[in-house]
Amino acid sequence: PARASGQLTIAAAADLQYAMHALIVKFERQTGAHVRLVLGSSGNITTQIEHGAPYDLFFSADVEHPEILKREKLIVPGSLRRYAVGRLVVYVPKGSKLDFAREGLAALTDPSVQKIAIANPRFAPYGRAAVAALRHVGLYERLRPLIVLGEDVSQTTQFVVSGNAQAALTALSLMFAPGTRSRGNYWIVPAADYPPIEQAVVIVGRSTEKPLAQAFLHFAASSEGRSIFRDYGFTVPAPEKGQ
Amino acid sequence: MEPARLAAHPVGLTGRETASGGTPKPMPQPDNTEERAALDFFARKRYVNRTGEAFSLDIRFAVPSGITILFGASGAGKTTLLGCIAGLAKPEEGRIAVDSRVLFDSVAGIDVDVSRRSVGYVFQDLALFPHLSVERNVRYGLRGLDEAERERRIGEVLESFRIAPLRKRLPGDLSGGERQRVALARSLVTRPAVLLLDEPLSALDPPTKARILDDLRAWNRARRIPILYVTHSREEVFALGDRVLVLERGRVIAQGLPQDVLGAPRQETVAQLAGFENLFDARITAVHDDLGTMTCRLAPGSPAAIDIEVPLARIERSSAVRIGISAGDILLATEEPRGLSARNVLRGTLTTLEERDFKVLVRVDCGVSFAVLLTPGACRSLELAPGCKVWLVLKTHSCHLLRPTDDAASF
Amino acid sequence: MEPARLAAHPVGLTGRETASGGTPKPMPQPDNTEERAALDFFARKRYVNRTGEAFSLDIRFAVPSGITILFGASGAGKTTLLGCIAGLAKPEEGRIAVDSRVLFDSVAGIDVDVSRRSVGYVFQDLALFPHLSVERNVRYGLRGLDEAERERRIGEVLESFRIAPLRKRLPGDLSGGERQRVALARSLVTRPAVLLLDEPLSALDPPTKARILDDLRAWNRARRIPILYVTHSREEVFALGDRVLVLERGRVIAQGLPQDVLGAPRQETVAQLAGFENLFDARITAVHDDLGTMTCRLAPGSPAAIDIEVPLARIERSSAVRIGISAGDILLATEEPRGLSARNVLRGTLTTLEERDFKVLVRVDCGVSFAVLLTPGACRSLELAPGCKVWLVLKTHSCHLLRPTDDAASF
Amino acid sequence: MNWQALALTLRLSLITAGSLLVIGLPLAYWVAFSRRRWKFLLQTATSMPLVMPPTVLGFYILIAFGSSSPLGRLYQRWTGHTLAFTFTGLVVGSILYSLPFAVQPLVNAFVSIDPRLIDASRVLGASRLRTFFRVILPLSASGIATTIALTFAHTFGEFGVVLMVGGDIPGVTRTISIDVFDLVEAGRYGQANITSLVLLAVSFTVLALVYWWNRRAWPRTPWA
Amino acid sequence: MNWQALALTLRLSLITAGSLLVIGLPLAYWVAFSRRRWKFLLQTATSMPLVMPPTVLGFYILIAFGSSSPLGRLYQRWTGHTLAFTFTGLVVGSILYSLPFAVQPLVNAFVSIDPRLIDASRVLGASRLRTFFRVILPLSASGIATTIALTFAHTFGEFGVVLMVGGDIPGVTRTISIDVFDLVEAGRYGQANITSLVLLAVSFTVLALVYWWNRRAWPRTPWA
Ligand SMILES: Nc1ncnc2c1ncn2[C@@H]1O[C@H](COP(=O)(O)OP(=O)(O)OP(=O)(O)O)[C@@H](O)[C@H]1O
Ligand SMILES: Nc1ncnc2c1ncn2[C@@H]1O[C@H](COP(=O)(O)OP(=O)(O)OP(=O)(O)O)[C@@H](O)[C@H]1O
Ligand SMILES: [Mg+2]
Ligand SMILES: [Mg+2]
Repeated sequence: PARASGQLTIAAAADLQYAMHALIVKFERQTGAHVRLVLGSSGNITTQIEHGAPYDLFFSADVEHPEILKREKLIVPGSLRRYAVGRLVVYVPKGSKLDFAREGLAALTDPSVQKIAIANPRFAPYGRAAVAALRHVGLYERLRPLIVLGEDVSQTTQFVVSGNAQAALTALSLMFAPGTRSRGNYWIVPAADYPPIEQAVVIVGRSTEKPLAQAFLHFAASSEGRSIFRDYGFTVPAPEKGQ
Repeated sequence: MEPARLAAHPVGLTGRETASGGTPKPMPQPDNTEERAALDFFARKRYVNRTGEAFSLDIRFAVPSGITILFGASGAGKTTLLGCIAGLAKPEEGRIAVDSRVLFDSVAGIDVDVSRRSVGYVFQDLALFPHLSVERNVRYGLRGLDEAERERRIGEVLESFRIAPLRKRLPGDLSGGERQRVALARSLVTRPAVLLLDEPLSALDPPTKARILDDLRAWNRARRIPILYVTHSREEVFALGDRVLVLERGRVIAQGLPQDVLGAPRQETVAQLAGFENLFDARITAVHDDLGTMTCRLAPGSPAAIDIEVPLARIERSSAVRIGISAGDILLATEEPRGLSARNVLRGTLTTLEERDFKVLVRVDCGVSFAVLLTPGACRSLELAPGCKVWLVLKTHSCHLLRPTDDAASF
Repeated sequence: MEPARLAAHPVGLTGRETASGGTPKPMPQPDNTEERAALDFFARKRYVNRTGEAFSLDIRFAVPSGITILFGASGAGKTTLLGCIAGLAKPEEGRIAVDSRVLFDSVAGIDVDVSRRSVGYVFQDLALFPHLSVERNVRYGLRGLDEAERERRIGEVLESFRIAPLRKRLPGDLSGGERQRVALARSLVTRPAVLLLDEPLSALDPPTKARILDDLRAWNRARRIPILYVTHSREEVFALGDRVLVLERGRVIAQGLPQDVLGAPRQETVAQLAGFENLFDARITAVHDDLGTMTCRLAPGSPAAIDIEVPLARIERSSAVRIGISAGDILLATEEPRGLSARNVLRGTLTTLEERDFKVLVRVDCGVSFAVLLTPGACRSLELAPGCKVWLVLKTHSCHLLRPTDDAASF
Repeated sequence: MNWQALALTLRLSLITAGSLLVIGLPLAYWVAFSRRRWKFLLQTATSMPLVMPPTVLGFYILIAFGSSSPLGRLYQRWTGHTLAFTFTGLVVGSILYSLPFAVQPLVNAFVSIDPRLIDASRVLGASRLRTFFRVILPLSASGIATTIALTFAHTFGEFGVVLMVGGDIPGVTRTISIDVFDLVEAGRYGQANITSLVLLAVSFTVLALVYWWNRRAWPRTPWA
Repeated sequence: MNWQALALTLRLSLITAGSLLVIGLPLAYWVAFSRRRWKFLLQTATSMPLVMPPTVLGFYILIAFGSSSPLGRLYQRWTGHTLAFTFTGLVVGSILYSLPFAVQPLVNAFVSIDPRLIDASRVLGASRLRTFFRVILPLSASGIATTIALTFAHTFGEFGVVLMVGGDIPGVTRTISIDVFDLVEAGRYGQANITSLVLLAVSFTVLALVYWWNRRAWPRTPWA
């Protein structure tokens, strides 16, 4: 399929959008290439790639989905790489009396909390992390009746934004959204409370822009790229050897 | 208006009085409502078409209870008039009262809801409910009665209109005439305060029609409500009507007893509607006040012009008029008649002879052509044939002076 | 079947021949189609209702071109018959051919598509296209003609049916009679090979009807196609019909010339349809082969029974029969008539007198009650009043022997 | 196979379809018979829920339910909890979401009724209400069937709004469509296929019944 | 405001609505006028796309387009690329998705036509086709308006199927509804509100025009 050369299509998990925007702006300025960003859930993007989506790069919100693609030999061999680790936060509406600084997650047991939103742990990595964190502090069974599920972290956040849930366990990377920040406060859940939310990237096997994709990956792994990830709510692991 | 003259001795038309099978089944007889109902009508209503033409109704009349025939050319406004009474068409201006109950008054701001007008209406297009059986169509308007009474009434009316065997059918499975009877039954069973019938018998065969006319007459006798009855059939006018109202282009142009209005029409359109076979342009040439007659020249200007005597009327000498003569009022003789009271004896030649419905229509050329209606028997005994020399005898009073209407073609 | 006797000299009914305003506008005259078209019909068709009742049509007839009147009580199957010809109703069995073109043949498996049958059909319920103007309704069936010709034909037919001023209107804005005229124009303009008219004039006033009948007669003369015309009006039968087909309950019970079928009906139902005012139960008491008559006792068994002479027929002595006599065929005299050829002179007392449509209906009790139709003039000159002693004169041939039908009430 | 979700969805769809019939009938009646010149604007307005992406619609509904909206606060003060994440909330959301299908087919059915029949009913003394129930409604059978079928099906397959408003709580707001979605998202295609098939089968049965019932309405063709 | 996406969506909606009219008319005709006893089953089948959650439907469409399906392979061999992630694919997906709205209102419109009018047309020599275009179609104006309005609106607000089948490629498959969705997801509520309003305004205008046009169809009430 003929595509304008120098055009890169990146599919990324929704929680990455601020980080990706910043990265792309910088990358385009440096290389003069044109980059299109497609956002979606990791599961959706995986399905689409399985069915021939014209994506060059896939920044997933987890490692499982890139692994699936790798097993199906749909990626450029050896291109799978963990690029960042997500961070879980508790997001509460402005004016919430909950004091997480003092009580930690136990503050969620306050009677004013009627609903707690988390992402669906069946497929959303932040959902699994949220469950793990609650389990870690021994509150999962107790809080379970209060839990409502969002399809992804964004929806989870929206439950609080709209004033229907009193707390949401969501991604730190979303806290940079203007609408989110202005409507609530967040508290970062200690990284030790849940297994790391590792996020991986792959170059799609049928990409026609593999060199450009490589270039973008390089840029993302550069210190400039890593600092952007950090700025937008991720922890970035030490660079892997050989990539 | 006088009370019905004809309805004073209303006898069945045909079939029923004969020895044939079933006994006549009377209409349901309600508890006698003795008060005198009347219809007082005044309305102005305009339609303006997409195409810019306008039709305007401007009608005022008052009739006592009994059957009033609405007669008029196609498009004269009969259905619109009924619509105003039923409340389906809203006059711009007017006052409509039935039996002193005001249904509509544009000045007083009264506009009684359609459903509370107690109107029985048989639509020209019937409007039977397609999803309800015959019986349920008829039952539709009956409310607030106990079940037994309702069943009784429905049974009666279904019998009366000979549709009892069809009671379970849907209207879609009925013939045109059957549908018409259902529509009639549906509107009568509610015992309305005023009855509007828009050509209710047009699709019926003569015997059925005769039986239903009998029933309607009986109903009318028993109920004494105002009934407006639209028909184009002269036969129905005379069989049913206590009075006639003739409409033309949204105006009442004549009203009165059927024989007065249709028997001696004073407008040409009425004459046409009434079936005057002979209509002539004419000019008054002399006025004989002493004799109570005028001399009138038919086909003035033509060399074949002939003079006849007509009844005296308030009209100027040499005015242009029209003369209408019913073909049935002309006598025909094969020998010159003598010593007759009739003043008009015209000589002519028989041109054509045409049999029609137990009658013979003969045309005689006396300068102008006359149509004359004879019985087949008379025809045979006089041995009439085209070419015969004959005499026509016209009584003065059979010659009707007609006011010419603006436009002879009434539609 | 013989060629039309009446249509041999078809002259306009009323109004048109008079000196009134506009000149008669003839129907569009097509290039003369001289071949002799004919309709050959045989069909069996059954309806079974939800309610289990069945109606079955079982009809076979053949007619030459010209107007054939379908006459029959409401629900007799007239519309169904037309539906079979048009291809809208599908017979279970049958063969239908127009002018030797087979439209339907259940044996040969022929069933020509509705749209290719070249049928002109005016539906009982008209079925005008509500979204098309009058003009476009009329234009609908016209295809494959050049524009000018099409415009000409449309103009002609609109003029002919006096609907030209309405050409831009939608059917919803028309009165009932106006709609009927549009439907007629729409079906005639296509110049069909067979014309089916289901009560096409029922909603028209007499003058309009007369004009359109004239046009139809002219059309018929010019085209010579088979035309089936459903009507309940005796007047239309005689004015139009070359022949009549009387249906009852899905069967043809009589056919022939109008005057033969309706003037001398041999079945009671036909007599009722034809409007025989006098119908009597009777018994043959004597057969006079030499005189060509039979003696017949009316109201046998009753003390007031009277004998009359009727024409000889193949019938047993003492059979029960029914006798039909038209009220117009009876002569009335106030003095005992002498030296008459008529064999039946009955003495009676005048009981009632009823004016009807320029006629007077008189009832005379001669043991049984007779209805007699007189002219108002005769009535006056004879100074008739209830109670008068009068004589009735019945010509033998005016007494029609009727085969009693199974059930006198025909619906 | 999540039978609980299936039962829940059936319940939700039936309640929604029923409620929408009740809401849609008067709305459609007004649109069909009002003489207002601007009535087509109302008609347009009732179609608007279709135009929004379901999740976005859900988001706005959520805001309307939430404590920042007067309506939401009122409800919360009254019942002590938010409408969101409850079955009732789901019903409200679904009703809004499927409103267009409730109004439009009914409007069409109403306007295609011969107005003479309505006249006839009124002349026979029937009030507008009686006319509505005895004439208009029975003659609108196919419109009603369509409304029921479309609203039922739309709610049955509903997902965006339900997800947003319901919060995916098992037994309360987890519908079968969310279940399928979850399965697909989780990559459990086998189970997703089975659930999809059941979902299709059940709704096919319901719709087939509705259309079959409608098929038996009074016939329009006089010719056999 | 993403004008490119808006233009794309308008184009998609119009093409989809148009195509669905073309597809829906014969289908509806068959359902309305066929004498088959099982025709209600086809009618039911056309409603099935409604029953699936859009993303799941999109998922199955994606599979059908993909190289694992014979259909998808055929298309790929023919054109050299897959239907998915192209505008054409989007159109196909949207057509499937909105099919129920195309068929049902038309069926209703068709069955409510007085069959005598069809008889009349046929007797006047019109073929079935001519009858369809000259009588049935004009008399189904309100059904057609509804079909256009509903399919247009449904596609306009379409999201699940589009996202799945189209892959959200700017200028090719990114529709305005995905844009709003993305904005809401991204928590840019202000921009989301604006886009939602534009989306509503545009589709309101289009639908209002459709209903207004329909309002001017020939009138049914003979009484002024
Ligand atoms: N909605 C309408 N808009 C415009 N003109 C109309 C409308 N309805 C009726 N008319 C016109 O008003 C006139 C009177 O119509 P109406 O139906 O009252 O006639 P009618 O006397 O009942 O005729 P018919 O005997 O043919 O039924 C006709 O010329 C008709 O064309
Ligand atoms: N679809 C149907 N199902 C059952 N019976 C029917 C159906 N259509 C007509 N009939 C019956 O068939 C008979 C003949 O109907 P048809 O319409 O041919 O009568 P018609 O002679 O035209 O009567 P009319 O003069 O009243 O129009 C009637 O008894 C009618 O009830
Ligand atoms: Mg009328
Ligand atoms: Mg009939």
